[in-house]
Amino acid sequence: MLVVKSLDVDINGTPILRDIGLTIDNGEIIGLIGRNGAGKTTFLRSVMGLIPVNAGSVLHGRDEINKLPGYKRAHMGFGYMPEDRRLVPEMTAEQNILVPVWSTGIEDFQSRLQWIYKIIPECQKFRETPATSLSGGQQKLVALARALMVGKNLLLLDEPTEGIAPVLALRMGEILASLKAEGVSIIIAESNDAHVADVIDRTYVIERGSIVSD
Amino acid sequence: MKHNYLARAVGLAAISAMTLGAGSALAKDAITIAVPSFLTGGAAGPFGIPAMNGAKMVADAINAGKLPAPYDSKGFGGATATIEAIDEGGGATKQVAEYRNLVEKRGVDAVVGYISSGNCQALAPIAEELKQFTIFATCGTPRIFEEAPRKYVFRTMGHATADNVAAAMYVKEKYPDLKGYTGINQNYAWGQDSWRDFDLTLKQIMPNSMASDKTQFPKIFAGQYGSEISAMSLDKADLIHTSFWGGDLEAFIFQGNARGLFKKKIGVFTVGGTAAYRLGKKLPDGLVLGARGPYGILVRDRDSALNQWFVNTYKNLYGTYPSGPAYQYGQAILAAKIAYDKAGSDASDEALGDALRGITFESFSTTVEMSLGGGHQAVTENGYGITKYDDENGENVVTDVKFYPGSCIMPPEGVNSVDWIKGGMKGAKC
Amino acid sequence: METFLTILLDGLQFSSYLFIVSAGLTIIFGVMKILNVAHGSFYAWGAYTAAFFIGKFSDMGMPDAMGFLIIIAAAIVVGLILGFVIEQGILKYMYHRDEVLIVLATFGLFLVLEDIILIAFGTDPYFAYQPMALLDSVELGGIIRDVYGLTLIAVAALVALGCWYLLNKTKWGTLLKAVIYDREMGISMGINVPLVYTLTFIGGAILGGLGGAYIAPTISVAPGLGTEVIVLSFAVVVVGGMGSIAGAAIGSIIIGILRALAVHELPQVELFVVFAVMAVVLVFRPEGLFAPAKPRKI
Amino acid sequence: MLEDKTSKFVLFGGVLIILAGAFAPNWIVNQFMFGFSRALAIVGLMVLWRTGLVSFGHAFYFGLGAYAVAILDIQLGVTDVFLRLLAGALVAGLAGFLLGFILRNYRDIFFAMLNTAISMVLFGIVVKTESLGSTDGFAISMSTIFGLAPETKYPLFVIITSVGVIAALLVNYYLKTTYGRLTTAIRDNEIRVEYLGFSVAHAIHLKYTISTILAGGAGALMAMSLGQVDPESMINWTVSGELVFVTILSGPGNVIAPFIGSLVFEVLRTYAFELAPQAWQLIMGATFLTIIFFLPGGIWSLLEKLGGRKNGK
Repeated sequence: MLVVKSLDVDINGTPILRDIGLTIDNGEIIGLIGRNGAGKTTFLRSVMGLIPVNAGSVLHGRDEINKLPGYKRAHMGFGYMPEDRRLVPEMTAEQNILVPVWSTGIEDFQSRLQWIYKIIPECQKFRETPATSLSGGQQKLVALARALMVGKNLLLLDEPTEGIAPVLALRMGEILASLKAEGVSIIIAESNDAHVADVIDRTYVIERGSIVSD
Repeated sequence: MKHNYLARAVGLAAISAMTLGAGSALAKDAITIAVPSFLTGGAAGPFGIPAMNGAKMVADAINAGKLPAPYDSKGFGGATATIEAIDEGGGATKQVAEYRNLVEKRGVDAVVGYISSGNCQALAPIAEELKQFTIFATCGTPRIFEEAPRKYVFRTMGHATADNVAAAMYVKEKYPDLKGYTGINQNYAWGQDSWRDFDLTLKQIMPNSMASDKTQFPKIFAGQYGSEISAMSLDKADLIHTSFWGGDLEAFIFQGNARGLFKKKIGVFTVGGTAAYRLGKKLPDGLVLGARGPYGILVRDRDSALNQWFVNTYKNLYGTYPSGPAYQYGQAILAAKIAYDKAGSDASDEALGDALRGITFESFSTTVEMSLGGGHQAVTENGYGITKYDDENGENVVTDVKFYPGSCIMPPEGVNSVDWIKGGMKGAKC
Repeated sequence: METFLTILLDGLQFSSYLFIVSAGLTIIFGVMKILNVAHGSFYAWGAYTAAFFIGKFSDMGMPDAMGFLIIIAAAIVVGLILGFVIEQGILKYMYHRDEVLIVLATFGLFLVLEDIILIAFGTDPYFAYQPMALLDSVELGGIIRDVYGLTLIAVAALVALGCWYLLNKTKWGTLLKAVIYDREMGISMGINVPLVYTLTFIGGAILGGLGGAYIAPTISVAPGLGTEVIVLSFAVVVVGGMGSIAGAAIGSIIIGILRALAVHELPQVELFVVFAVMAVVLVFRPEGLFAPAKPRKI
Repeated sequence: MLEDKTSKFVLFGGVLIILAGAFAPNWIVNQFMFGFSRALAIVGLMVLWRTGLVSFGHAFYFGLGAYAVAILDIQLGVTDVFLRLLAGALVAGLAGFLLGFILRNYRDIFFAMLNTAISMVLFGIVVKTESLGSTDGFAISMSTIFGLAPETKYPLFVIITSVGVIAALLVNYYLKTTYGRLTTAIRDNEIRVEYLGFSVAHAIHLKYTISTILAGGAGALMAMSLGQVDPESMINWTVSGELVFVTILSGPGNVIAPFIGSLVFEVLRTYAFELAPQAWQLIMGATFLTIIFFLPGGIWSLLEKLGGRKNGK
């Protein structure tokens, strides 16, 4: 469903990604594994359309989406969860999850919300809690829920199990497994695939901005 | 019209550059006079533009030989003058840099103008350093010729002391029971000197009236005086002195008028003259109005040939009566003609200075005696009147006009203004 | 007591004027992270446009009450045109550049816009006293006040209320908050951020223009108007917290009242006080007195 | 410290300009004096800019330097050019060093704003204080050199140019030292710099102090070459804007750039003012925008392109 061909990305004149290629099929979960600074986040951001790319192409189905603005990719069903969560602090958990609903005009959002709450019941529990009062791990679950709300076609998850309590990391693994069961396509970027190894269909290893094995 | 004017200024600048490039013969048939005035900023409309209009009108008439006698000879010592308009805005330091360019790069023959006291004070030493014949037209701080003797710098009208001593005398005559007075003046040489002179004079001649301890000195070109008006409204003083001019003056009149300030207090406006023609009915009745000397509305009806020529030609050219700045700039250009006529169009800066130093000449509305500051500072009469809107003709007039001779309101030669007032104004001939 | 009331009213009146202008500045900063020096020009353009047309319509014999309509129309037209042209023509191409560099670009714009005013309107000051004359004056606390000046306080309150409603009670506000907090996440959540930017900039410009248009009847509208107001609004926005409407309100009130107090009691420090407060706040609470909440890091 | 191309070029250029100045008309000498005085401040701002810091308030130090000269002149009658320069640089440098303890903790827009606030405080004080000249400022008497009063401006021009040369050489040398090199590194990743065992705070503090000494010296020289100081043209925020303007115009590429940029600025302003007295700001603003858009490396990068070579970075 998504084909990335020889992607080059610079940030402030410094090359970050070089000649990256990657494919993901419908319902597939792939892992993008590499150390800090290898270029995982940059890759996810460029697929999401958050930074301009210098060369290469991103094909969604048969459509070249390389020049498509980021917000349109969200409308196409791409969901992005950044490593550092980035919940809007002055909103509750549920308000955060619902932001994409207002911007993309999802019609049956109630059923989608219930479906999300079914997979991540924790979010339902603290739906009225202000984002500022949630722990880091809880925020991560909410950020995942938010990405799920819009990410009907493809989820881009940046370090979903990184930096949270081990119990929650395990829990995150379970959630990803249940998403797999639902047939969602996911790219997971991780420096350590310990918690997610089971759900991953294929793995790409990224080093210094290039894919070294797949 | 102003755009035309700009285009013309640029055009003239180009022409003058060509004439300069062509090289000048010994007896010049063309000279360049730089005329700095406010072309931008709040002071441009009420002050800078009329001033420039006055200068241009008089210069054009001189070039064509159309001034009334005794000034009906053609040109400046026979030479045709090109007026180069210079913007006076941007602060004293910028003016200093610009002045150096005028003299050293553009090589102008004379500089005639300047409205702001701050600029004049900064430029006087520079003009001396560069040995450039310069006539200050309007600016008012007395310090210029009191701080140091000048050789190349002249001023063809009275200074702030004259304005404010005359104002105080007028106040004494009109309001002998005055209990207290306060002031709002801009926080630079002009405002500070004006207030100091007015305050010191009243202390001398009306010792029973009290100065307020909260006089206001807002920043020049501040534009909003809401809090200041409140503060003065609450003040016990029953008179407000101001030397505001230009856009600040008009803004203050509007804001004060809307808040009934001038119904409760007597307003003394030493530079109010420019507002009389511009504001029409919006100018409150009963203000004590000065024009920094015998200029503008105060002398409109004087029937000398020179004055009638000035008033009528100006009205025809620009559609309005000439205000103070127009007169003052015209007068300064006239002084330049007198100097050139006497010394010759190819005269050195020194010779031009010698020609102007200490002379007495008949100007458009008054007699000018270059008798102070070693013959560099003019002495003229100065007057005040009370504003009144004339419904019949739909314009402002001034009533109860009273003029004081120059020897009454300015210190004698060699005495510093402040010392003179503090010492009881000795030697004043009223 | 009389003095106290007067200072309070003077202060509030000045605060209101500051707030209307600063609200626009702070919204633009909050959403777009652009500290817009050209905001001073929006103010000046608003004032000029309003004054020009109030004068024109009055000469044509229209009723003076039209002035209020013209003020609003002037703000909207100025905001729409300048906001749109600048955002689409220049700023759009700068979003990926350094924050500080964008500030400098707006400084360049400021210089350009200042002189275009001069070319468009000439150097003569404009007067638009009609709306102020229409409303007459009242005596309050022993001194006469023009009612028009007092309505300024109401207008500021309306602007504050409007901003608060928009931000907290509408779907638009929710999206705006998301963008304010994090532009990238806004995009990832499907918000049309380029459109939000354009609209925000126009909205901010309208507020800047409204500040100028509304104050125009009380001043002589003359060149150089925007230079003073921009640093004052910087002070307001910094004191309250950059990007926060509530902050702009608090900042305006603090600075407005302090300044009025200074004018009444110690006129010499009137200018100094404003910037001293700004510096002190920056030193002790760089995020401003109304810093928005931050989520927990762990 | 003289082995690189830049140093040689600075020395050679300086000598050439001094020699040429003896034959140049006065107004050109003036342009060089104004340009080189300002350039000193720009060199300092360039050092900061390389670190990613832009101060929108260096008119504070520029003004301190200028007013130090004025106050010394009026209160004590000091006219010696070196004493005046020293006083300006020292007063500003001391203020910069002390304020540096606070400012070194600020970045980006906050750094710019705090500098603005500080400079506007001084502006507010000076404008409202009659003994400081309020809006008028002060005229400054002619500078003397070892007790001699020169007949022309040429000696002052020689001194200003020499000061410029010395400052350029010193800063060029500094930029090659370990701390001097910590510029782009700090801008890109402060934490990494700290890991390497350097104190970012110290590095920034030093750069800040250097920039304030230079700005103070620039203000002192400007005051002497103009013969006038006033708050509107020395301290107001628009002056800070102008300084940053010239910095961007010059480009961060080389210590020579500020000198070229300042001269270009001076000439541009003179002609803009002469040709369009009511639209000169428009010309300046448009130039500025053009530089930001199409020439992010400033005039220097243009020269590099034209010269087709990289001059020692």
